[in-house]
Amino acid sequence: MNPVNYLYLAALLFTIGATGVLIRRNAIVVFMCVELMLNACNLAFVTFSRLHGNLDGQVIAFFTMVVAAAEVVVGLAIIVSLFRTRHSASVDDASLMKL
Amino acid sequence: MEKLIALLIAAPLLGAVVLLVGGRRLDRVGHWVGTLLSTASFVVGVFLFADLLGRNAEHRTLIQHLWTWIPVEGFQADVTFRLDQLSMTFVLLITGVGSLIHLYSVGYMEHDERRRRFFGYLNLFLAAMLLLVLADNYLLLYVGWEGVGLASYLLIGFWQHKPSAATAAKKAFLVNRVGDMGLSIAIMLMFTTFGSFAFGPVFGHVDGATEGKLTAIGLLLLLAACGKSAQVPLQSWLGDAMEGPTPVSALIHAATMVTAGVYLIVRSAAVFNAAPDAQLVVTVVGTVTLLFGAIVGCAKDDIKKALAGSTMSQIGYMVLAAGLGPIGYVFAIMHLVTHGFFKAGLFLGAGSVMHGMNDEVDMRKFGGLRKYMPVTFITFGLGYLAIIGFPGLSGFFSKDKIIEAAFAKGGTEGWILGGAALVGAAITAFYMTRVMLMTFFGEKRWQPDENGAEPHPHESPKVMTIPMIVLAVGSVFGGAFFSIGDRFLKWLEPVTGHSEGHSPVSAGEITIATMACLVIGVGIAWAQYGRRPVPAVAPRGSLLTRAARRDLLQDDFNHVVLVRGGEHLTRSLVYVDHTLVDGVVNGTAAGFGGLSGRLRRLQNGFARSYAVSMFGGAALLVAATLLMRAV
Amino acid sequence: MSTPAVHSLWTTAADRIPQIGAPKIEYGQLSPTLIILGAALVGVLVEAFVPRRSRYYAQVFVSVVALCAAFAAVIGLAADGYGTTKAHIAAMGAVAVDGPSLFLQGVILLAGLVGLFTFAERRLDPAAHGNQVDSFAAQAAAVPGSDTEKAAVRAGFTTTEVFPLLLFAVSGMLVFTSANDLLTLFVALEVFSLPLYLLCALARRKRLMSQEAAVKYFLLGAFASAFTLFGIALLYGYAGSVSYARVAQVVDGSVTDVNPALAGTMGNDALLLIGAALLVMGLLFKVGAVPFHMWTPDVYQGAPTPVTGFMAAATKVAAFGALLRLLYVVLPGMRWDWRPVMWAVAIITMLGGAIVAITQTDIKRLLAYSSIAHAGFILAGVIATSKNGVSSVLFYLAAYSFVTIGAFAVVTLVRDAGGEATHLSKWAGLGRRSPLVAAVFAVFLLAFAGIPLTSGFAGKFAVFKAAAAGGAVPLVVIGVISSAIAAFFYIRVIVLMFFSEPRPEGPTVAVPSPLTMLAIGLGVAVTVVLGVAPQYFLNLANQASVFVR
Amino acid sequence: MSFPLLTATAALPALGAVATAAVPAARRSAAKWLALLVSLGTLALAIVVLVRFDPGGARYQLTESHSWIRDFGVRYELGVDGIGVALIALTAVLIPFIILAGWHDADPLETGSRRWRPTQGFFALILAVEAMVLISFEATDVFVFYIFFEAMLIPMYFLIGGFGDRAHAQGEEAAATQRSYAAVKFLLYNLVGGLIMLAAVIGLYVVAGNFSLQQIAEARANGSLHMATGTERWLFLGFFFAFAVKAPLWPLHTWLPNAMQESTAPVAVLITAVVDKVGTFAMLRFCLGLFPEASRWATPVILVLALISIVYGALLAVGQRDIKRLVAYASISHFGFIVMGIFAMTSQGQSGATLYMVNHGISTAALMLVAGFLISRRGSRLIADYGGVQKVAPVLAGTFLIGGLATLSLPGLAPFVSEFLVLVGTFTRYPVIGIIATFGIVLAALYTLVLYQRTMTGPVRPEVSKMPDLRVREVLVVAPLIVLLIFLGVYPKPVTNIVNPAVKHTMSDVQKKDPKPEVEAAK
Repeated sequence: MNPVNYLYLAALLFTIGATGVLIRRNAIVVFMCVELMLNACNLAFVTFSRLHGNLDGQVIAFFTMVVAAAEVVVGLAIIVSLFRTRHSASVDDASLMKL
Repeated sequence: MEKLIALLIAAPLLGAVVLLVGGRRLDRVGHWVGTLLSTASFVVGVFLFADLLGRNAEHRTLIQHLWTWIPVEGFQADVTFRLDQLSMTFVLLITGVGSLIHLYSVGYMEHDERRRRFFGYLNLFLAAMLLLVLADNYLLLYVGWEGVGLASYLLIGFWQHKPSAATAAKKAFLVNRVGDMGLSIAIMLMFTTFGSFAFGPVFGHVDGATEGKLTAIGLLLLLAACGKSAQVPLQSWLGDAMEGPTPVSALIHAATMVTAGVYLIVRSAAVFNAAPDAQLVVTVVGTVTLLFGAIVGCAKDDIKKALAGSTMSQIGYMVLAAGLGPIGYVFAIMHLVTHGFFKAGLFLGAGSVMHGMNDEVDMRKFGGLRKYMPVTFITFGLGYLAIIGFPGLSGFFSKDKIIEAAFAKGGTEGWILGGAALVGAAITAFYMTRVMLMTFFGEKRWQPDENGAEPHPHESPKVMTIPMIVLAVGSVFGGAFFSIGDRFLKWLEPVTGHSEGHSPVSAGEITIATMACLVIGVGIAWAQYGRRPVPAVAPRGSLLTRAARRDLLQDDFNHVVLVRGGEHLTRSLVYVDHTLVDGVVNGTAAGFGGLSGRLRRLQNGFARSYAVSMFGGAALLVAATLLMRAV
Repeated sequence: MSTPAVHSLWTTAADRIPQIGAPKIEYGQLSPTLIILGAALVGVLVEAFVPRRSRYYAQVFVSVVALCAAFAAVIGLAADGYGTTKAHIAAMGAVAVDGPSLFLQGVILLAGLVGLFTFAERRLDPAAHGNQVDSFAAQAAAVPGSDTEKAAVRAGFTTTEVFPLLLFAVSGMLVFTSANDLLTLFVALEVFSLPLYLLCALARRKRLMSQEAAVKYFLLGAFASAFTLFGIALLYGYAGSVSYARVAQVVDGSVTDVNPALAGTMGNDALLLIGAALLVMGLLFKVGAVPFHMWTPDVYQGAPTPVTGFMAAATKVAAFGALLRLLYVVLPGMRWDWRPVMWAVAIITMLGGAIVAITQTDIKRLLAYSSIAHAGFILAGVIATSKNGVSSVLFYLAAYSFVTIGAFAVVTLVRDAGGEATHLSKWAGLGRRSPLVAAVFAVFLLAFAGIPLTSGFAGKFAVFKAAAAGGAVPLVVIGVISSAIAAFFYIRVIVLMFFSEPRPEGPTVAVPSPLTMLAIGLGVAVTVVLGVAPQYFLNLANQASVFVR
Repeated sequence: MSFPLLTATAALPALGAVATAAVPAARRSAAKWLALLVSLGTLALAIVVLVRFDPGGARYQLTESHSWIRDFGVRYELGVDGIGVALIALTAVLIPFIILAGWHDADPLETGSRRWRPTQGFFALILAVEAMVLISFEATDVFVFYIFFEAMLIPMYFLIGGFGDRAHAQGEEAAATQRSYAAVKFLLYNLVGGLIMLAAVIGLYVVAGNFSLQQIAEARANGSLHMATGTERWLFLGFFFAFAVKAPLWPLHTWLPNAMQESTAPVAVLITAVVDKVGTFAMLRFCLGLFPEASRWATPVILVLALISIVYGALLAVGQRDIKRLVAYASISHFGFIVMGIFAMTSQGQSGATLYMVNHGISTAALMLVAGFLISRRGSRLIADYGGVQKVAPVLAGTFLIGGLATLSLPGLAPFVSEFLVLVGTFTRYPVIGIIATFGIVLAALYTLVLYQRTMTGPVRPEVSKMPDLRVREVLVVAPLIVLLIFLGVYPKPVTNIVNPAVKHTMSDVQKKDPKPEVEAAK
């Protein structure tokens, strides 16, 4: 099957992720959506690497995973501390600062 | 010899500086210092006069160049004095009469604690006036011109605590400023036309200039003259100027400053001769004013205002004469000099009367004063005879000549002008007789004022009467002295030039006519104020009378049109400046503020809406980039 | 995928192994980055093994030494001519060592050093229970207002982890400015972003706001980096490589040997355009350009002020460094596509930042918006696409970063019961209470406003000059207008400080330790020197304005 | 290389400012004396400049030139022509009087921290302004000029906003807000002007590649630099706008009344007599010097604006109820004359304009400072609150009158010479405009005399009955100014001699010749 379809899939996933970030309230979910976007990127990378016939894309995919993992560490730490303070993980509750 | 000219001005100027800067420590001697220095100037004048007489007519012009005043590329103004017969005449008049009035003031201002300052101002005036008549170019003349304006401002408003005085002073200065505007524009016009504004070059190149330009210059000079000499339409300030101390009225607003306009016109003879239209306007202005002043003079009960009206009218005669051109110039000046004598004398007399009557000026509260203050009565009387042109006295000669010249203008103009002059003579006779009668004849009409102080009319001290006597002598013999053998004519001719007009009517006839007018005027006055007693309160009087009392509504006109209009204009402009000009700027600022307030709301604190803006931004970015490639 | 495919993949991979040579790394030329990274790791060890009371000193020592050493290394490299003649690409094409990177690394390191001083400040807050405290939470894990927190405070805990975090961030930035392939770029981006996210959350006072700032920054940052990554993916797809050189070649079409199998993707401009746009967007986010700026005010306000200062200065420098390299090295071939777009961005950024700032009431937010406006000004220089443009941007960044850190350092001094008194109304009459501090702050504000004889003016002039020379006259005019608007609110603050009566309950000005004084003093010195005699630094920027390709 | 005289003249007050600011809070009077001495020292240096300057010599003299910011094409280039010298002298002369007049204006009432040193600040700021003004009169490099032209705003801003009249009608709080409004207005107006000029300056760099007046002039002469007409006009407008704000020219004038009204009299003098002159000076040197074609192109419009300023300013002055506002609007009218003289493009006009800058400086100083003394006595700026002062304080009244007469340019006082020159210069080329402008002299008489009448004459108001006359310090301030007014009124030659050659140069810059009188032409 034509690998380009994987690209479309990647684009689709990316869009889903982005949409999720825009519409979901729960910080965790929002964060998951970001991860989804990253994975979409990975998919794209792998596909392109396949198309180009070089390994760069695949290597990058691994890097991306590592970075994502790091993000998780930091992100969860922040979100958890916020949750413990406010007893809510809603992104919208955290809006002290505005205007 | 010409080195002395500067001294003429320097002496009184020094006096002014010393007296004004000197401070209180000079209070005791101040007035004598002032008088001394003005007399010194007079002496120098006489000295120079003698020198001039010693020369033959062609070489009677002395030039003294002091320094280059304003040297700018293509523009040269020097401080140079020119002493010729014309300015000599004025120098003697100014310093002579001036010194007398200084002397008079020593007595008159005795009880004023600011007497030193008064003399300072008087000296300042003398200096400025001398500068005016001695200047060799119009710009320097302009300095003197405004200088006398300043002095007059200071002296009219000398009693500043009186709001009326302060207002009158301001008014005088402003009205004069309008005239000065004319003078300065005239100077500019000369500069663009002749590339200079010194007498020599300008008069020398008159033939090179178009008549249009010359007419313009002439009219502008006339405007200046109107301001300074209180000619219609700029005459309104003179009446109010009487708020000043009487010596001031005598010196500045009768004898000297107000005649500066006549000097200007005669001095600019060359220009006017080449601009007949301008001359015609001059004569018209003169005629109108001589009637205007005379009429106003008839209605005033304030002795000084009446005399002011008469001054206006007499200067009208001079301007008329000056407007007639070579046939009139000499007589304009001659009348100017004689008028200097008798009008100054009259004012001093009036001052003396007021001095005796606790500064009362309303003639209806006088009456029968001749037995209380004989000297004043006699000197005043002689002045009176002189001004109405009683045969043999100075007014008779000078005014007669002017009327002749007016007729000599020829044609209908001649008849009109001459006729008007005659009528003027009649009215003059009337109002002067009125003044005379109301003041010195009839029974006494003064009552104790509100705090019961009955005025005790008394003769003034010597220091005041002597000047009056001297002036009276002058006003008696001056005219005769000048006219017999045409002394004055011969003296002045080289400067002003002279031509005998051919009058349609002979001199004799005119004299008779004048006499007739004189008799009529005096007669009517006698009928009104001599035979029956004068009412202590003015009767309502005819429409004309009432109008005349209000200076023929001239002030009302000014008030409505200029003052009110001006106030509205400025007020609305202040509003405009605040709302419009400022508003635009503040509005812009406010606009940005509002915009900021609105944009600020986008920052609503919700992370997700930030994400939306990012997402949208990204979309736009992508779209734009693609678009760029597309187009 | 079917199993045989997998198997074959393995085998193919297997017999290629011996052919993989050891990578060649020019350690010397990477030394600045390596020093910082090493020091950061040492910092971690310090946290692990050094007893609590001496940690602070150990950490400060390590960090200062590391930053100074790294700066020395940068100077050394520059002196060796790596900035000019010897400039080349190190680490197998991953990192460029050239003028811009060295210049910006120098700036970042200095900014880091000065920032470190403000981090290490312990005299501002009144000592809690006899132990000096800095502006970071006693124990980040403890819930605000909880007993654990009180206990932590009583025990005199301090979050000394901030120092290694700072170093990690710095190291990331160093790489970010010199990254020469897209992968390195992305990794570096994350390496300096993640520590900053954490630092934002560590305020001692106003912890709720601090945490909120962290969350916002983190989520939006992650969101942005996702876009970046996708952009990178697309570019990779377009060019078949992530190395700048290669991509650049493909972009300007100098590579023609297209593998027919890839005809579909290679040279497909849609990929290029979209990819580039997304990548640039990621950088614009870091720069804080409208419309990707909205995190800036909130984060700047919520984060601990020292962090804000460091962030505002260093992040901008790093991000602009990367942006410059991207636009000048990778994408010059499509200049005509991105220039108009960047025009638009620059314009709305300048105006937007200036206008919204007018009505701000919190000093930190105000500075945030001003930083947005400044981003716009710098973009104007970026757009010039000329050697002058680069040098002017470098100069501007150098000038700007010191002013910013100094300004925020002053903000830390003005305190009342609730910690820093950031609401403008509390600054009323500061000039009467403590003229010196007010005067210093005024100097910074004037520099922001671009008044002559301050570094701000020199920078602005350089940037606008380059832009005008590059034909962007309208941009200059708009820039001038928006700086007039901006002037308005800087002036407002000055008016407030000097011309309004001091409030009785107004804030007090804490007397800081020499550290903060040093930070502020440096800021003032640089502001004045770069304002009065900028020529030397302009020369520096000029020499450093050539990218290696 | 020789002693950098021009730098020294500016550096002395600059250092003096620093020193004054450094004087400890307790030693207030020390600061005052230090400032006074420094300003006198500057005056001495200015006199040296005046002596060393040779009117017949090169166009720019005492030149200094050092590389400064090569990348911006900026050289630190100083040099003075006659116009510059005249204005340097004016500045150096006025500052000591300003300091002396403001001797007590900055004595602190309110209790700030012990480190709050308003007095030191006040005098330091004045000296700082002097330094910057002097440099901008000396700069022959556009950029150098621009830098100080802009930087000048900051100390001025603090002077306006930081120090105001005592005993304000609506109380200190209201006064403070009005002051800061005035200060902000001043700053924003001028900053906007300056920033627009900045755009033009950058444009000039793009076109010419450097900022040196001489180099640009040479480049134009030898044709190596050609400005497209459109470009030149845009740049001209950019420059002119800034100068018109500073001057101030209608309709950009509204900041001046506020600024002068709210600031203390000495500061008001500093604004209108010294700082604003930089604007008109710059028109003469930079607008005409750099963009002759555009200047000629813009002349009609500018003349009309100037004319409006003259009449409008005078009329508004008549309508004012606040003494200082009145003087401010009078100044606007006078600046109209100056601008008119500059753009009439005749020798008389431009010499007159330069002379006018000097004379207006002195006359306004005299009038405004006396007004300040008056206000400080009664604690009110409203004309209506006065009356009959002449009786209780004759010297004050007398000096006030002389100041007023100078303002209405009475012949014999300095302003007359310049005003007449400007009028003549304008009249020779634009008669109608010249005539309308002449109406200004009547209006001037009106507002001056009305002011004098309402405040000084009439019955003595009880509030002023105890008013003391001028003190020695105050006489020391006013007397020399009056002497100067009279001297320059009767003998302006020293100034014109210096100015004329410079004007020749500007005339040749704009390639204009004076129109010939028609009678000469006829011959």
